[in-house]
Amino acid sequence: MPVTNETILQWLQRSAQVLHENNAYLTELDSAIGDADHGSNMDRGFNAVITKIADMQEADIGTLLKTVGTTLVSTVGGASGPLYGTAFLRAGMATTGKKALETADIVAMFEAAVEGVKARGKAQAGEKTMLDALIPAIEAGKQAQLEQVDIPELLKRMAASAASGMQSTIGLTATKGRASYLGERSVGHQDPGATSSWLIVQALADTVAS
Amino acid sequence: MPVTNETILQWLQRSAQVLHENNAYLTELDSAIGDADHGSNMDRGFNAVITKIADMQEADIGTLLKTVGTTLVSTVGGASGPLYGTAFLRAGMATTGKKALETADIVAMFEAAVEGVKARGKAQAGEKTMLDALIPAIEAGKQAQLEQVDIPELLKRMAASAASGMQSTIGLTATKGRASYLGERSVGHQDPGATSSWLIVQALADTVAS
Amino acid sequence: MAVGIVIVSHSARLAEGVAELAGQMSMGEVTIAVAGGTDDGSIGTSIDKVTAALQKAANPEGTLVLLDLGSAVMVAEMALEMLDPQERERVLISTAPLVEGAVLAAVEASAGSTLQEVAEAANNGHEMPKGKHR
Amino acid sequence: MAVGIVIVSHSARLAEGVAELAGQMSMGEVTIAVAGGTDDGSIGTSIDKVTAALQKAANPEGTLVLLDLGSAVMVAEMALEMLDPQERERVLISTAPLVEGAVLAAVEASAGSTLQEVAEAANNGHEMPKGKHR
Ligand SMILES: Nc1ncnc2c1ncn2[C@@H]1O[C@H](COP(=O)(O)OP(=O)(O)O)[C@@H](O)[C@H]1O
Ligand SMILES: Nc1ncnc2c1ncn2[C@@H]1O[C@H](COP(=O)(O)OP(=O)(O)O)[C@@H](O)[C@H]1O
Ligand SMILES: [Mg+2]
Ligand SMILES: [Mg+2]
Ligand SMILES: [Mg+2]
Ligand SMILES: [Mg+2]
Repeated sequence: MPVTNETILQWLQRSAQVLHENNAYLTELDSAIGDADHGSNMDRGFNAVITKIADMQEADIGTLLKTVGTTLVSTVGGASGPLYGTAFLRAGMATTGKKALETADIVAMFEAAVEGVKARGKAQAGEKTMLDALIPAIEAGKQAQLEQVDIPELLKRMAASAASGMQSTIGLTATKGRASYLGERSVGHQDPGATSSWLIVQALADTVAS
Repeated sequence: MPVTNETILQWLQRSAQVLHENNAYLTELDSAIGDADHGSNMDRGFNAVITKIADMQEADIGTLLKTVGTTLVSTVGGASGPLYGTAFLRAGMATTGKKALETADIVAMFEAAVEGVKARGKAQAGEKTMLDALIPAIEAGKQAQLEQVDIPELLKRMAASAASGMQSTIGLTATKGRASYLGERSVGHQDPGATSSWLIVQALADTVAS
Repeated sequence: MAVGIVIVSHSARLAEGVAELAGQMSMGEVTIAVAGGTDDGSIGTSIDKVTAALQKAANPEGTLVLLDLGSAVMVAEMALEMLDPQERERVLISTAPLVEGAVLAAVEASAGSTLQEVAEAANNGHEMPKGKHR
Repeated sequence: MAVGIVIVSHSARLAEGVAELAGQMSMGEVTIAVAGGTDDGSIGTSIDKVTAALQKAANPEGTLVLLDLGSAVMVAEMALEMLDPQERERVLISTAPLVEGAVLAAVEASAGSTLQEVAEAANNGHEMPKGKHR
């Protein structure tokens, strides 16, 4: 069973809801190593997204995701705006014209998104950013693709890897973004962006599972 | 005929008037190599001074000059505030308790003032500042003292040296204050602070002459 | 025409304050456009404000963009990517300190210097003397 | 208590903007007092505002003063000279870039560091990455 444009819409709505519910949590994480706004940034951004996509039931997945990207860039207001904006724009480019995604499309979509984040943030794995959730997720996705598991299982594995990647950020020293201003003192705190990334990947797994 | 506290009061009033009349001129000079506020800075400062000293007919010269200093520091708002403020404070310290100044007192008063400007601004001759008017003035004053000329003549020579020192700033490159941001481009413009310094010294010469 | 200057800051007041300070030194001869805060007025950056500021400051001599914090680089780069290529070539993002760089850039731009010269002047903001007297 | 921070700027808006940006990173744990503009609200500096800000930020750990332009050093030094000697010893005037230095100083101060450490952190503002990526 492929992921349809309808599934993607549901995913985006679920993401908005989950990010709204976790607004205070994400902000708390950001208050330890940043400026205490990641929750409100993401909530504001995805709130704008669901308004924007409310009438897009007929749109293909590429159009949908590109709309998400431009909306996030315009509304998030933090470093995560250009980062998630670029991620969704690249995901949209990788799925242009499609109304349904097979396993390979999903992996390609995530890979494009992660490459976009890397390029935008000039960052790589281990710098205590959202990439530390996203890179393990895409690696798990590729491995699952090799193992030819079904899409719900693939997404479940991606979400699990995002979660453990997110947890691994606790031990890392930030070398990008505001948290890098803390230097060694950033160790011991979970990265807010890695956490929102996990929430978003988890939301897709949950949407497809249900 | 010594310079009395009454003469000093008249000097300060004349300075205020002259600086008021030259507000636009000083600002024009500052617009070429600064931020176009030296005229309004000095006008505002000396306006506050004359209000402050209005009832000080009985005060000794030291008290009078220290009052001028603190008033200028509080009201000028530009680099010239701490500079002229320090100059008048030091002049006041050099004349503490005096109600009349002889030649030596006048020279000592100006010397203290100029040393104050040097210390406050960490500047010396040739940096295209008010010191390029003040240092020649005090040197002329010392020379006149050696030649034992009378006070009006001494002050006349000081004012003339301040004027030529002021003119010499046209050829100088600024290495202190805002004008230094222009580097070599500051050459060809007369320093506003050197100009106000000349006006103030000239005002004393004119007060004593008349 | 003089090189234009764009001030990108997470705070609207900060951006306006920098423009006011730098503008004092350039006597209105330099367009200093600001992009401060988010669209809804909170602390953060706005790509729409950056784009509008780039438009306002755009001119044949080029534009120098100064930023408060590293995270503003990404939004500035996205705004640049949206320009057409000829326009984009005329814009430089400065690594200079915001306030000091903006003042020196404004002075340099008002003298009719090139974009490259204005960018170098901004970088001298690192050496602006503040009490360590030469 | 955390080291206090004083922002001295020729522009009131600039000073407040810097305090708002730096305050975001220190979560109210650090007193960031501002002295911006002249007493009558025009562009310039005010010794009375600097003195009041020094009082507001004063605390046993010390205070770091950050300035926008070199000409603010003189007014800051005069304000310091008016403090009594023990208080004066607890105040340092920073040569760091204003915005970048204030943000890093606020982060460092909120970690409970010493005045010397906060001053060093502010100086790292010169190396704050802005697009020149490490
Ligand atoms: N250069 C970068 N590359 C990848 N991710 C980054 C980068 N800079 C910041 N981030 C991510 O952005 C998150 C912070 O987002 P947010 O709080 O919304 O922005 P800001 O730091 O501007 O307030 C961090 O937790 C981190 O995951
Ligand atoms: N370090 C210094 N030492 C001596 N004089 C200085 C110094 N810095 C500036 N000045 C003088 O101050 C004048 C500028 O005064 P003003 O315009 O009132 O202040 P600002 O530059 O702050 O606007 C200059 O023309 C110069 O003569
Ligand atoms: Mg944040
Ligand atoms: Mg933020
Ligand atoms: Mg001036
Ligand atoms: Mg001024």
